[in-house]
Amino acid sequence: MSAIEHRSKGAVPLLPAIFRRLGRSKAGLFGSAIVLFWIAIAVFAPLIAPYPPNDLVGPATQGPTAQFWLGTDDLGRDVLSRLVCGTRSVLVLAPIAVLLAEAVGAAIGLASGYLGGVFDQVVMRLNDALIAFPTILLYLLIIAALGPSRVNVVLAIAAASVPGIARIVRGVVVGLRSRGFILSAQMRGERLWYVLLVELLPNARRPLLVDTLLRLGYATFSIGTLGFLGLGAPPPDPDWGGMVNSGVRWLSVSAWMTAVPALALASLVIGINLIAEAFEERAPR
Amino acid sequence: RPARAWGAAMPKRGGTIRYANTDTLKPLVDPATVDALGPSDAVRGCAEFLTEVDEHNLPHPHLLETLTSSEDLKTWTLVVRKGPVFNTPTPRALDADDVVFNFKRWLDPKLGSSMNGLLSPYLDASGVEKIDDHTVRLHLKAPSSTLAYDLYHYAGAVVPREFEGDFLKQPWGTGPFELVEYVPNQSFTLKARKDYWRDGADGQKLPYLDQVVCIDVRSQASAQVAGLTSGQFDLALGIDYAAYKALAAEPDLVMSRIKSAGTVLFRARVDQKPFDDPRVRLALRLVQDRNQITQLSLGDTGFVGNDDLVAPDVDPAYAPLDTPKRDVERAKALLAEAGLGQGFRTEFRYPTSPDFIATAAQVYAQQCRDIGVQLDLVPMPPDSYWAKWTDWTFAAPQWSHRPLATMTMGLCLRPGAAWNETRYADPTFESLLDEVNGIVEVEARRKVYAKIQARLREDGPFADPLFMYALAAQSPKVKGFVPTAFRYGTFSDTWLDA
Amino acid sequence: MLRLALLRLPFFALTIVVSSVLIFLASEVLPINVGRNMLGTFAPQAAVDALNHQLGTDLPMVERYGRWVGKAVTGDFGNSTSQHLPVGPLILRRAANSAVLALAGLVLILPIALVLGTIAGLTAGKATDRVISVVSLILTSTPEFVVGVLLLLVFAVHWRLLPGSSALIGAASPLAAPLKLVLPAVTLALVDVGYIARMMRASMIEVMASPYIRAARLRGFSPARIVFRHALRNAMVTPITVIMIHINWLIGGIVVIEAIYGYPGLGQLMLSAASAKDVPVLEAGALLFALVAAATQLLADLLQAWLQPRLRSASA
Amino acid sequence: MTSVLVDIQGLTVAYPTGDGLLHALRGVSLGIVPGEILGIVGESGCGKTTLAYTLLGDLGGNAEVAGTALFGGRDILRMDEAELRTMRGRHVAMVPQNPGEALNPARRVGEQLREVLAVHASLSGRDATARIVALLEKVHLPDPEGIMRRWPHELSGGQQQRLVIAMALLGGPELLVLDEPTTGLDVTVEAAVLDLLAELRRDLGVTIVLISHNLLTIARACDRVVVMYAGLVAETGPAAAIFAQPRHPYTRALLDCIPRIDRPRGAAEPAPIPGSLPSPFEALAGCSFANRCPYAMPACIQAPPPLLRVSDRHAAACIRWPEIPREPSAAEATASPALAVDGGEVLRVDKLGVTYHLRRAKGASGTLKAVDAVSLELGAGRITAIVGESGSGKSSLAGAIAGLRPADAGSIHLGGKSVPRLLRRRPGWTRRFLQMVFQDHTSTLNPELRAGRSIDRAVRLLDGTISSPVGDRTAALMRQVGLDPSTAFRRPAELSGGQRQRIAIARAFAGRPRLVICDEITSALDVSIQAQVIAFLRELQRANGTSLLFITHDLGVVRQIADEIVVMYLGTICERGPADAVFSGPNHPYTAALLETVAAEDPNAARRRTPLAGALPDPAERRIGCPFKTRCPRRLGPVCDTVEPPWRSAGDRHGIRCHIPAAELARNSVRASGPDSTARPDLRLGDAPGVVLQ
Ligand SMILES: Nc1ncnc2c1ncn2[C@@H]1O[C@H](COP(=O)(O)OP(=O)(O)OP(=O)(O)O)[C@@H](O)[C@H]1O
Ligand SMILES: Nc1ncnc2c1ncn2[C@@H]1O[C@H](COP(=O)(O)OP(=O)(O)OP(=O)(O)O)[C@@H](O)[C@H]1O
Ligand SMILES: [Mg+2]
Ligand SMILES: [Mg+2]
Ligand code: NI
Repeated sequence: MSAIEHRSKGAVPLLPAIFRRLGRSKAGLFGSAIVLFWIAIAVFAPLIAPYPPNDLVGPATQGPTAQFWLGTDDLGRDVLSRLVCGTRSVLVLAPIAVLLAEAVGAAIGLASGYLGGVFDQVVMRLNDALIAFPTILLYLLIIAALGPSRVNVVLAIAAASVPGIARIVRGVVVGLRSRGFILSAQMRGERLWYVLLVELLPNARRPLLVDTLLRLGYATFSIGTLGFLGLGAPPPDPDWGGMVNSGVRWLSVSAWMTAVPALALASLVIGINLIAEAFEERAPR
Repeated sequence: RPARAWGAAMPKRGGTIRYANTDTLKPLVDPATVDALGPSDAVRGCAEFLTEVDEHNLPHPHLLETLTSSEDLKTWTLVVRKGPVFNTPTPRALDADDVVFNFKRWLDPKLGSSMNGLLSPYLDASGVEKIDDHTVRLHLKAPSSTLAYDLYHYAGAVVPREFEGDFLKQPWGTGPFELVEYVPNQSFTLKARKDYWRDGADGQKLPYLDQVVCIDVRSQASAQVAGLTSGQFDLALGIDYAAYKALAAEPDLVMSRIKSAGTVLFRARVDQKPFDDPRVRLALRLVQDRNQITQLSLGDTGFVGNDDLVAPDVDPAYAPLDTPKRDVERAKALLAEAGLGQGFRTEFRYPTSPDFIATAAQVYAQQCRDIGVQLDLVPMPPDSYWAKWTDWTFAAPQWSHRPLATMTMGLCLRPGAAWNETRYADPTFESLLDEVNGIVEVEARRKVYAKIQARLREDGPFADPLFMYALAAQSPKVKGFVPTAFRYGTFSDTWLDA
Repeated sequence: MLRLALLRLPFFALTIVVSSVLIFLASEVLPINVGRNMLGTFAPQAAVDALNHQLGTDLPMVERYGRWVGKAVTGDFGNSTSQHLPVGPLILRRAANSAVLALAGLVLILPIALVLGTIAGLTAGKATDRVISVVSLILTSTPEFVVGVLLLLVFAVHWRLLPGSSALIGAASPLAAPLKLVLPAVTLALVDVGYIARMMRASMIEVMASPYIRAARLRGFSPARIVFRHALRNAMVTPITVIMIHINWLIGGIVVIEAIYGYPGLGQLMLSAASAKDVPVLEAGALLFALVAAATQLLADLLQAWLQPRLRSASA
Repeated sequence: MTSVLVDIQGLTVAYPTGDGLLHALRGVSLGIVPGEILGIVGESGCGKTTLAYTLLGDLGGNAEVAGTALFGGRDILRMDEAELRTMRGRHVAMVPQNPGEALNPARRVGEQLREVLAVHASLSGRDATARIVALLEKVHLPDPEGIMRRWPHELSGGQQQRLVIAMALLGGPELLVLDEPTTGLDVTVEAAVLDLLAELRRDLGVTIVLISHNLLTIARACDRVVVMYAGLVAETGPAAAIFAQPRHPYTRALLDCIPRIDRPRGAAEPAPIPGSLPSPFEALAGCSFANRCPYAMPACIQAPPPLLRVSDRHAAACIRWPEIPREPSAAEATASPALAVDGGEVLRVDKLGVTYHLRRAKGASGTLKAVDAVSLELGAGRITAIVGESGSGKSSLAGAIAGLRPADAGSIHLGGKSVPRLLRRRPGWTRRFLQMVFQDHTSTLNPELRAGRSIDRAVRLLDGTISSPVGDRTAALMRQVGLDPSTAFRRPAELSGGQRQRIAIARAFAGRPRLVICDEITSALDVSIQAQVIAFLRELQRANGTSLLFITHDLGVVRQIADEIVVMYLGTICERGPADAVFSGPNHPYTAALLETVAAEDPNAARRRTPLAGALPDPAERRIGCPFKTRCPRRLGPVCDTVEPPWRSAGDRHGIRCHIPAAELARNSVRASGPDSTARPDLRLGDAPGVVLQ
């Protein structure tokens, strides 16, 4: 194998690689632009929002006017303000849920893949059983059991993601556990935690990174869906999915209430998925 | 009663009416324990009531020939109509024994019928006496002026005495239809009976329709609208505000809007802190801007309520007291008196359907912030909410229309009543309620009403910000259907003008 | 193939057994007093106790599991606590509805997705591919409630071409009113087509870059022959197996679409069972999902083995 | 030059990459004469495959190509798609590097064969079958019709190779290009494939281009050789001439780093080539080999040397070609006799067994005795080589000794002390005592950690004598394996295979172990690098007085380094003894066959057919009698089938496990030498029941 091939396979440091990858792909750049736009909106939300998001400031269900750029909702709240302030919850909750899931899932996958045996069997069967359950239903069940709240939305999304992540990490670990460097670590008597966290975990970074991005998109999507089903963050605080939910029944009266948060949500998910796409892309042969 | 004449047109026979019910088709077990409009419609098609309340809120005897009371309203004589026939395997005529059987069932506390809540304040099972095959006498323990109304309560369908408790197995009654199928949360289908006792305008037996199909559309406003506009439904009962607004522009639909006593309560359990303190409850009433609540949640399909369950223009005995004004200062002062000067924070639960409750709750929560009370809104799927609806501390349940406010009061404000979700127990109020129940004459009743209303506005366990219009939309080809405040789907006299 | 199927059967059974235990344990964890749940808050304690006894909810756990499984095997999942109906037929009817919708969706999804994916994969990097890829990405990223609501607005409310409510009448099969399937199925397809197409594209690109395709080209075969005779079958492996595994989601995971159109599917049933804490329905539904998942997994394995003979002899 | 089939002139190929323009070929000119077997040889990355694909006109859309490549008068580089299609398969056919991957996994072999005929000869049905069967027979595939019904994965590597060759021949091409057709195959299979090529050329008159990085392979099979270096032709000439008298220093160096069994140990150690290939991203000013060349002079770096005519058909791109010596260069001077430390026994393994439990598709589950009651011992400071075909259980044995694979029978003693079979249970001192270097250079280092990290860890955990900081010891170790200490901060992906293996060796020696197991540590490396790695390994071994258990299938390497040799076959030891004794015989028939295969590869030896027919039997089958009975050319008869062969002594510490007496074996041995010596009774030869020490 030549040095060049090694280079193009590129196990170079992760962060610069990330930016290089993004920079090279138009899709990635565009996705980053969208996501950054929303992040900026979230950061400067209080400055941007013309009104307090929960205040009943105008007449109900109005289309855009000079006063209310994106119209008002059924309670006469400013849609723009709610949209802007709702950015925060999506942009905070989705990453928390995903990171939580990645942490737990990676831990389970590492242990189960490396230790093998009965433990692995049990964990994987449990995983299978959980994966058997449609994700959305799992969310719904968890939230129905715990009640709708931001924390529970995070918990539900995290819990439903854990099996998939565990499986990915386990796959990586199983592929690596008989590799020379792991055997070598065993032969020099490394502790379990060292092998798991230092030798194995970094090797799962790449699949985890792509998975995290995809999951981030899906989590954002799911938060919206849960909101739409009325199981998201409880009112009155703005929540995109919830805004769509309450807007749907006014659809034929004023489509703005629905269209604005729906498009916002879709654009954010598209942005995240474009970034994920950039990472999935194979380098052209 | 004879069938009504519907203008010049002669009713057409045949056809299936498909109507959308916005009230969940909950599981149906026993007509006497029905607790929702959806299943009650299925029962109502098959089984009938001793009385009937018309669209003007006036009661008439239905399965009864006559219903007469003694002067003191304590002895009532029910003459059972000859003619109605049960669709039991071997059809059988209705008689006094069936009526007695039904009264005994309703009054059996073990059954848990809401009829018990209505009747038991003035009637014990021992007071039901069969005089002859077609006469039953009721000996009340307290005078009652609401009996005729109470008998039209949706849990009061009359079943034959062979009935054993499962209506899906024994869908028996004297009604115009037979139950073909009942699929909870989905639909039910009724088909016309051949031997119904009433005759139509064409001289033949009612009903005109071959079939009735009811579809559960929950509160999916979009599905309601789309279903009606795309001609999937001929009729929708209890559509919500948004759908009404969307449909109002439809030239091809006949919309109706009937004032009802259907309402949403912001009610608190008086056995829980801090709501055990009447000053706190009053503060929570005073903080309401009831116009804003009504406007935003129901627009012109709602009208303002006065915290007393009595709907103006609906209950004939309504006492026109002044509508309470929003008074934030006084509310604050009351809270301070109650030791809650800093305000407080509490969960506020409500079912997510019908939609207007969520709106009302949010507006109310916004208003409450003015007195430092923070409501943590907990929207709940209706199934979850209603599974434990009497347990919640502070919540916003919907209450269906009943022609007389006192009926609702009897159900929800008497200690020990099955639906007393607030645990309210006030002797003053109770004696007033007993008193009014002994009065027939409207003006006399109004005087007591004034006291009751004042008492509830001062001490009651809830705020009652609004009443809703019963909304219906029907295709012009639906004839002979009169929407009522009850939102009942009764189709004995309905036909389709194809 | 048959041997492979037989070989997989123990795993299939094991998954089901483990799932049943898991489901049972999960339902144990829920703090639900079944009797109280059924009779309501105001029912006297004695009645609740009597009902619990009658239902056997006061027995020790292992015994209850035994009972449950014993009955479940005969198709008896008890009575729904919220619907007062036998769970078995209830679930089956809903599952059948869902299966019909899933099938209708698949009929739309498969050809479109596979064709688009193939085209995109073959023209990777070119304009056609760009367009297909971007559209697929947008479709997969757009939540189904957005798509559903939009379609509803356009086709049912605005143009009135299609029924806006897919609520079914009674126990009738959705096939009796095929028009009602159109909007939900199209929504489902729009949500899923992108996903499958993207997968097909990736798979196609991978296969086209594989040594045996290059070898075929070096044998002087025409591009058409290479695509149809050599690449397609191999490229279909991943998407098809994914779709198989995906069937689970198609049947139970389209709660949102069901909610929008009022379609009485399994998802809705599970959702309302969950909010009503209707344990027997939840248990039976979960078991059904486990069964479907295991069965589709098995099917996917077999299909994969059929498409990829190499896998037939691979050990389990 | 009327009769050239292919005429390539000034061919340059460059690929635009993220790192710049990559020069794969830098101006190659060569002709291919009809009917010859042309060998193309060179280190990895020097452009062999690129050249092969040029011949088929398939360089990928992004390649920048210049020059001409005439095939039958037409320029391949300028053909359009349709022309290319007719040319491919019908005139030029290719057998790509990995034959298994060149077959569509989803279609039956027969179908794929038929397809070629349908496309190129419009032949189908019975005629096609007849033609295919004939060809399959030609490539020595047994039961052609049965094979046609199989799926590609149901064929062994050797069978796949033959099948793809047959498929390439179906279109009746004039030119057959084979890219590394034998890499990854066992020596025995390789020999068979090469024989086949010669046969095909003879019978079908097809012209063959054979690409390999193995000089011995090329030497054995080809008429003419092209040696490539850095995208250029370094030397070209008749095979015999090139090997007998190389005229380019690179060819010379390549020849020098091949371990040869015909040179006794100590006489010549392989001499690694210093330095490395020039970067393919840079333009070359002078001779591409100048930076590694001992003969380089200023003129070399000023202008690239042209191909200079040496003799009629021999040319070399070196201005000093007349000065290149015929004999191996002086590297052997550094060789010193093996250091035999008499520190007693380091490792003793008794009746060790490794069993795998298989879940097989073909029916009920079975067990596979990968290692079956193997006993051996290893003295301090000595190097024992374990050789055997792929699948003979070498790795399993090594893994079991290291404690990485669960042995299910037998005992292991390290330094005289019994240790548990499982690594986890072994006491801490064993980690310092025993270390291992692994086969695959791509996986021996954690791709996500810096290269020096694992040495650091090993030093920290294992090197008891911490007087200096960890970094110093790591640096010292790196220098010992010829690496700059700064290499420690690079990532494994930035290192070459040889560098990585050297780091792995340094890591293994960090704790100054008494015993190091090396499992095929060089088999994935180019010859030149292989020589380097082994050189450093020996250096460390000598410096530390460490014992080595060296596993390899390359007998040449064994010859260079082993003190003792253990030959394994199907999980058992069939012969063992001092290296010299084993190489001089008498030998077990299996060993004899192995030695012969290698001898046959010797460019200077006569070409002989491999005596070892057939493939390794299914190791999972139950065995009775001699494990080698199915392939043994000297099978005695039923006794071999039923009776387990006894150990026979063939000299000082030299044992053979065979029914044939050692003296008899010696008589027929190819390289019979030395009288059948008297056995020393203290010899430990493993103690299968019925040990016969004569
Ligand atoms: N399609 C391509 N794009 C970019 N670089 C390529 C491509 N194909 C080959 N290369 C590079 O061109 C150079 C020559 O490669 P080639 O495969 O011809 O070498 P080789 O002698 O066959 O090596 P090996 O022995 O490793 O097979 C290498 O550096 C390789 O990385
Ligand atoms: N983990 C395993 N499970 C089942 N069988 C195995 C396993 N590892 C090795 N084998 C089998 O055991 C036998 C011996 O394998 P081993 O790897 O020890 O041979 P080897 O001599 O090292 O071969 P190679 O030269 O190919 O590395 C082979 O038939 C192999 O297929
Ligand atoms: Mg190559
Ligand atoms: Mg090995
Ligand atoms: Ni390499």
